[in-house]
Amino acid sequence: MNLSLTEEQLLLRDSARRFLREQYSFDVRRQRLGDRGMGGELWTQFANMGWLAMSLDEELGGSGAGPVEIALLCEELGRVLALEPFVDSIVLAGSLLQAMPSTQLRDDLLRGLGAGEIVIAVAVLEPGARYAGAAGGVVAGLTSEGCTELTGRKILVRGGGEADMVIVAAVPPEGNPGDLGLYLVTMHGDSCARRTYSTVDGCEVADLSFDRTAAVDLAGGPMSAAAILDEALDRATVALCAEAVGCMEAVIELTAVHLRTRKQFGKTLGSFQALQHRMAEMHVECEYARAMIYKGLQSLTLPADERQKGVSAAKIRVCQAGLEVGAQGIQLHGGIGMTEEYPVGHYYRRLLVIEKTYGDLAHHFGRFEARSPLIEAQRQ
Amino acid sequence: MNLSLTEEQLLLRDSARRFLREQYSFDVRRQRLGDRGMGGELWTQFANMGWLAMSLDEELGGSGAGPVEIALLCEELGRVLALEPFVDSIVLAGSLLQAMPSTQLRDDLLRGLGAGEIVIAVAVLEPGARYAGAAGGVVAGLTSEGCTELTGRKILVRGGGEADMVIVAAVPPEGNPGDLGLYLVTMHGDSCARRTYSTVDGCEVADLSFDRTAAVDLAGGPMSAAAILDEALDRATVALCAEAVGCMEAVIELTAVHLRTRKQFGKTLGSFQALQHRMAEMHVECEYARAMIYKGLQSLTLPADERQKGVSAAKIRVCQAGLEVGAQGIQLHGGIGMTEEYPVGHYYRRLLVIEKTYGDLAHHFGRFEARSPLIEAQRQ
Amino acid sequence: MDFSLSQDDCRFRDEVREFLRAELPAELRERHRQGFHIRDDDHRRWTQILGRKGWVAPEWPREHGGLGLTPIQRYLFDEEFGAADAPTILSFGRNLAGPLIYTFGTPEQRARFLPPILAGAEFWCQGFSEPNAGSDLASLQTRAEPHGDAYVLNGGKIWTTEAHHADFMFCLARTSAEEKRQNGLSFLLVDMKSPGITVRPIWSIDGEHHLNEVFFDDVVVPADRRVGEEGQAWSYAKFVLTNERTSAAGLDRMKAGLRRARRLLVRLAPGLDPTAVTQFRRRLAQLEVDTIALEWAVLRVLTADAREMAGASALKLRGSALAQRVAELVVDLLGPEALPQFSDEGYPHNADHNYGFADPDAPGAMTTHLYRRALTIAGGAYEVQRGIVAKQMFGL
Amino acid sequence: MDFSLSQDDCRFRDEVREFLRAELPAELRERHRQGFHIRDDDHRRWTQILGRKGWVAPEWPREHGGLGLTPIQRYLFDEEFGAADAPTILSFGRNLAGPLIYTFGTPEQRARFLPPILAGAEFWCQGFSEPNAGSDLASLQTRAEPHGDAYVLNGGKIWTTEAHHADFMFCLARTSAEEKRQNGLSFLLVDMKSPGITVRPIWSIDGEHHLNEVFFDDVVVPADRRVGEEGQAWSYAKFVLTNERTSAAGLDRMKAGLRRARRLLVRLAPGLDPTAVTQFRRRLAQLEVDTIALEWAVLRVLTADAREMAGASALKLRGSALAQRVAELVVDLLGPEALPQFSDEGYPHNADHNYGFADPDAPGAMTTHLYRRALTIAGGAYEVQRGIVAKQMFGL
Repeated sequence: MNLSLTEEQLLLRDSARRFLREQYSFDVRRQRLGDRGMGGELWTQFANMGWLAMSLDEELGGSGAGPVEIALLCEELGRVLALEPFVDSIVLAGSLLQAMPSTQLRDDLLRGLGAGEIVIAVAVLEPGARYAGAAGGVVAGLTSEGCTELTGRKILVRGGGEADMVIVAAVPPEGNPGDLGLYLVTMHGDSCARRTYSTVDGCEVADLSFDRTAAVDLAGGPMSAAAILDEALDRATVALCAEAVGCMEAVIELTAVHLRTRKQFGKTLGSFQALQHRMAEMHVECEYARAMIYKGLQSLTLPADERQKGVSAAKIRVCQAGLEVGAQGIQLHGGIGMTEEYPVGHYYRRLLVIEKTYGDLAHHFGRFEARSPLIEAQRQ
Repeated sequence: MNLSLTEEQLLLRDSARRFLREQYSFDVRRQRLGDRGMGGELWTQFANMGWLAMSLDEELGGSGAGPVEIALLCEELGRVLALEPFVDSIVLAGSLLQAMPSTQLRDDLLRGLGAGEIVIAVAVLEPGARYAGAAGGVVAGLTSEGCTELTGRKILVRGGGEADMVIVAAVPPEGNPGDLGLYLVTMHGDSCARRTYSTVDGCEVADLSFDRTAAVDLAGGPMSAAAILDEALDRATVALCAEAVGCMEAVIELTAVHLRTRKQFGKTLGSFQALQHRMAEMHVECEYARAMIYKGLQSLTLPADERQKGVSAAKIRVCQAGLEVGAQGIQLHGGIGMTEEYPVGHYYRRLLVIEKTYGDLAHHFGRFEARSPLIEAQRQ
Repeated sequence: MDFSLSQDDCRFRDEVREFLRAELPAELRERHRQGFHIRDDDHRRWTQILGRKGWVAPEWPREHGGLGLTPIQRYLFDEEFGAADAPTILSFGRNLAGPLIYTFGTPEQRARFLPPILAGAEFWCQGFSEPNAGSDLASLQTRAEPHGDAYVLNGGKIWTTEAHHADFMFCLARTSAEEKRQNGLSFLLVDMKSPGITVRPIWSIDGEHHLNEVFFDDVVVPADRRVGEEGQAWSYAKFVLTNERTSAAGLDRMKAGLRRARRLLVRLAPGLDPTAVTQFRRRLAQLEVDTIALEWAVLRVLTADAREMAGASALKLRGSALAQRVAELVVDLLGPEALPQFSDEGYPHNADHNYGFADPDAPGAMTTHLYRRALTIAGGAYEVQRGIVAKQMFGL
Repeated sequence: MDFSLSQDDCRFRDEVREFLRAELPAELRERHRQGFHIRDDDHRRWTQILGRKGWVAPEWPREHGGLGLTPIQRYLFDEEFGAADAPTILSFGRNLAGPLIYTFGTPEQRARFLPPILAGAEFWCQGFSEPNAGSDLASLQTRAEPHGDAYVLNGGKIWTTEAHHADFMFCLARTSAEEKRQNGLSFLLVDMKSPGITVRPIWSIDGEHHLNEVFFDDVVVPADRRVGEEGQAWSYAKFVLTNERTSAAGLDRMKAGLRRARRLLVRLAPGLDPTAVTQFRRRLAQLEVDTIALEWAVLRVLTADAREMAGASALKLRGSALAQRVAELVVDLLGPEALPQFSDEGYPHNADHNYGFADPDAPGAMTTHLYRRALTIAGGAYEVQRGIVAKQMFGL
């Protein structure tokens, strides 16, 4: 066992950090909050840096990187609060496609994704269904010609506003709610009604309404669509956790600077013991969240049950730390922390959204408990 | 509405505080930890002070005081960690008997109780049954002559070691587990096997094993035995909560003195901001616990459902505060707080025992929730 | 000790309840229930409705235009507002400027300023915090220099809630450069339309504009707009702030939040995992219990001789943290549907922003959650309150 | 990054597991599982069993009699002890005195003291805390005055775990009166049988005797019993304490507690209210998750270049609080049956104390809970650890 980063990994992290620090200042981000969307210059630069294709096989234009490299990059994206849907479009959509048997379509999609030429979103959530991906809100049917079509509504689809393709979780033809298939919809004028809006962290999402929309059934390999989605969501969850750790790091850095410089009652804030201790707690929370990234990464190498348990544990602990660090960051900043023009509140909002993405605390506690049932404890 | 204490109430509190401060020092208490039992001089003095008969009607030798006066006294008993089973023997047993229709037996018992001439214990708990009073561990039967007899085991009976009488909750003849009757057992040589031991707070309890032990059925009024026990336990619970507030006050006082006098790193502990803030939190916790005594007292004037809900809320909040204040008291004392020879750890242990007496947090949360069911909230 | 309400109090409570049932505009109630801040025009309208009834500040003494409510009646009054989801009147005029003026002001100041507050005709903002002062009010630097029959005000204030709507500000300013810290401060009543005042909006993290920065550039304030004696404002401020100590608990806000959480849990329970229902139920129960404790702590301050209690600070410490936890529970109950940035302006009037999927309780929930982070910062941060308790109670 | 164990490590782990299965006496296992402290005679017996295998301190370098385990092997070794409910060897000889002596001691000191530690023949206690020092070690006042070829020791130590059983103490004493605070301290190896030593028991709130006060009254310590240079003990102490930083996490203690809680919950669930089961289950899950975090924080310190981490303090902060919460959960699961004062001496040998009603998991549970209050006090209180983190990480 060895949890050190390799030279290559350190290099990746450092170059990403440098690039993003230069290209993705808080001011740049605030501008981007105005002109929504990811189709712009930065996404192309991400592609040029090799980030979008990173985890693809070499014949698909990638460099065969794994979850560790993804996590390193996501931490840096979190540090600058990047608005691009890297985790949804690259990690989640990419993992879904990679888990499917190689076909011309699948390989073309992956190549396009990695090159930044096409944008793929993944539609899972449905109104009133919390985190269930196929509660019956979207169902697939067959036309008399045997073609697949989707009807129903998906919500909160990250990047859904400008996606060229959307992978949709839906109840298969003749299936019952809970049965899950994966379908590919090519978006054009009349594919579906989409309405875009932003979540409180400033990221863009869309609601998609399908009405007998033509789709391609993506099933067909040895794994069921449900198992493919589950594993891809776990990969995305670990990446998202790493993003959260990046957010926390940034909050801690901002707060430490604030405490060192700001004066009150004639002393710098940092000379107050109560605030020193709060700062120490924030650091320790973040360190344990970071430790959980390693657990999450290790879990991705385990069989499904253990993977699910480990990833849920990571999501729980990282999000708890994130909410705490984010809230304390605002508290220690005082009034300025409550303002739109200062970054710390933006980090907090992102951390709030992360907690409710791919399952909130309640969801992951339930999942963790279900995979660790109450039976007499045996020596593992 | 007026939550001020009357002159008489202030007088009662002050005289009890003065008496106990003089007569019940920590050293006196430590000696009493050695020679167990409550039959001694102090119990007689409690009787002479009028405390044991306080809430009895005048014709039974009492002064007709109510739950407010009981709470004031119990707070003072908590402040000195009195070992006597005042709440069990006077409040609980007394309330049980007072709720029953007046008979010669009942009136004699109450008179004897108030005069400190007889000691009555109440046996509720059974092995493996948590807080259920009639889980089937003790059942009542009828002899061929129609006399009542009890068989089974009760545990953790406070004052049970030297009680002259024990009121026992048991399943009535022909009843099912859960059905509850109240029975009076006169204790003598062969009534039952009793084994005495102490709980971690140094208080004496006993296990009682009945084997066809002769008993008197105490039922017979308009209220069911279960309802009588429930209300009496609620009265005892509020008194116990007041005792807990007394414990907390004492912990806070000890800790404040410690912080003001003890030096470390060249300064008094009290000059460290982190410790000042901890001290402030202890005080605020205790104030909210105290507020809950008022809520508990008010609840005793309400119909059963509201009473149960209010008393459980009080028990929950007081015990949460007690555990926190007790633990912080030890923490702020450092090493000395961990020792048997210093009082603060004794308070913590008493607060631990109080939390698990008459229902622990889990029990009272369940009770609170059951009386506030999830139905659409109406304007109260 | 008496736990029951007098018949008079019950009658008064019923009268308030009936009035709110009849007079509170439905759309105002709905917006408030969702947790959005009251809009300026709604606030003026609602204050005027209350003003006609004489209920803008019913706890003021009768000689100053109030009803002289007892503390417990004021408590019942506020409680009924909470229970009816009625917006409360902003506290700057009612709880701060008004009592400041009727306690320390001249007869002329009283006559000029009190009636418009009671009629809902003039609104106030508070000029305490400054960019370099935060929770440390004693280090204020805004200067008011005497100049003939007036003061000339220079400097600035920050975190000034509603400054963009207010007609007047009661402003702490330094009238003596010689004295240090809390000495040398005076209270000035500043007309917000005076030349030299600039109000800059500060957008807060809930996406709304409640806060402002206010700049004074040679603003002329007539000398007769100074309240009380020169240099004594520190003691006036303390008096006035203590005066409203029980409202620091925010009890009605909490109860309204708990009702909302309960309503949501009832509605969502069928679709939730049973263990999740049990957990949410327990969180709700804990908050309900904590709110009962807060309520009885308030009742004790109102009706008992609770000299041991470090009053306002203890109430504010628990009240603010509790309000945050209640808002968080509501958001957690909503799950992912709490995440959209619901627009205050857009909801529910603008169909374009009326997210079709959203739970009817979703709008306003996240906004409330975010804005409540300020509860442990504003009006003396959490850390400051703890210090006050430690000092008052233990001399530490 | 590599998440799997090497074949060598797996083999070693299996060997430890097999050894413990075969050699750990059952009654010792049971007492330890209940949470009672190990008794002196049991400790000596068990240490000797391990000594024969060469496993008292297998992480020591080979040249000093250890096996030179890698950090990850030591982690596996300790983990197997925890999983088997095997008592760990008291750390004073293994983790502190031993490394102190082999790192800074003379060849003669090594030859004299290391073998008896490894054989389980001699036991150590630690002489750090003093009555007026608490967490502030730099203010130690015990004096060692040079006198010919020896030091004469006067003063006293407090909270000295196992002093009543120990053969030697490694003692921090002031050898120079001129230098202040942390300078001027030296390490002396003190024979506990020396004339002039008095050991006074301190009973702790769990009703047990682990702690002592030790008085030195003209105790003569030969000069060759000083470790390293005079006046340098502060840096030695820091080195040695850092050396055992991951054990501050107390991971094995935590896992054993979680197993116990899980076993109890499984057994008690049928008799509990279903909502109570759900609540206990969630508390257990939270603690399991927190323990996983602690475990991976430890693994990271052991195998990665984790320079950012304020090492020992971060592990100790979370480890100690977590151990308290685990013990509290066990007690809460037991409910009222946790309350009797179970006697260590009496259980389970003395039938008179073998409370017939008690849940088989009850004895030792409350004792553990109470004694663990010390975890956030001893070895640098919680407050001190937070200060260290703030200073190391942020220079605050």
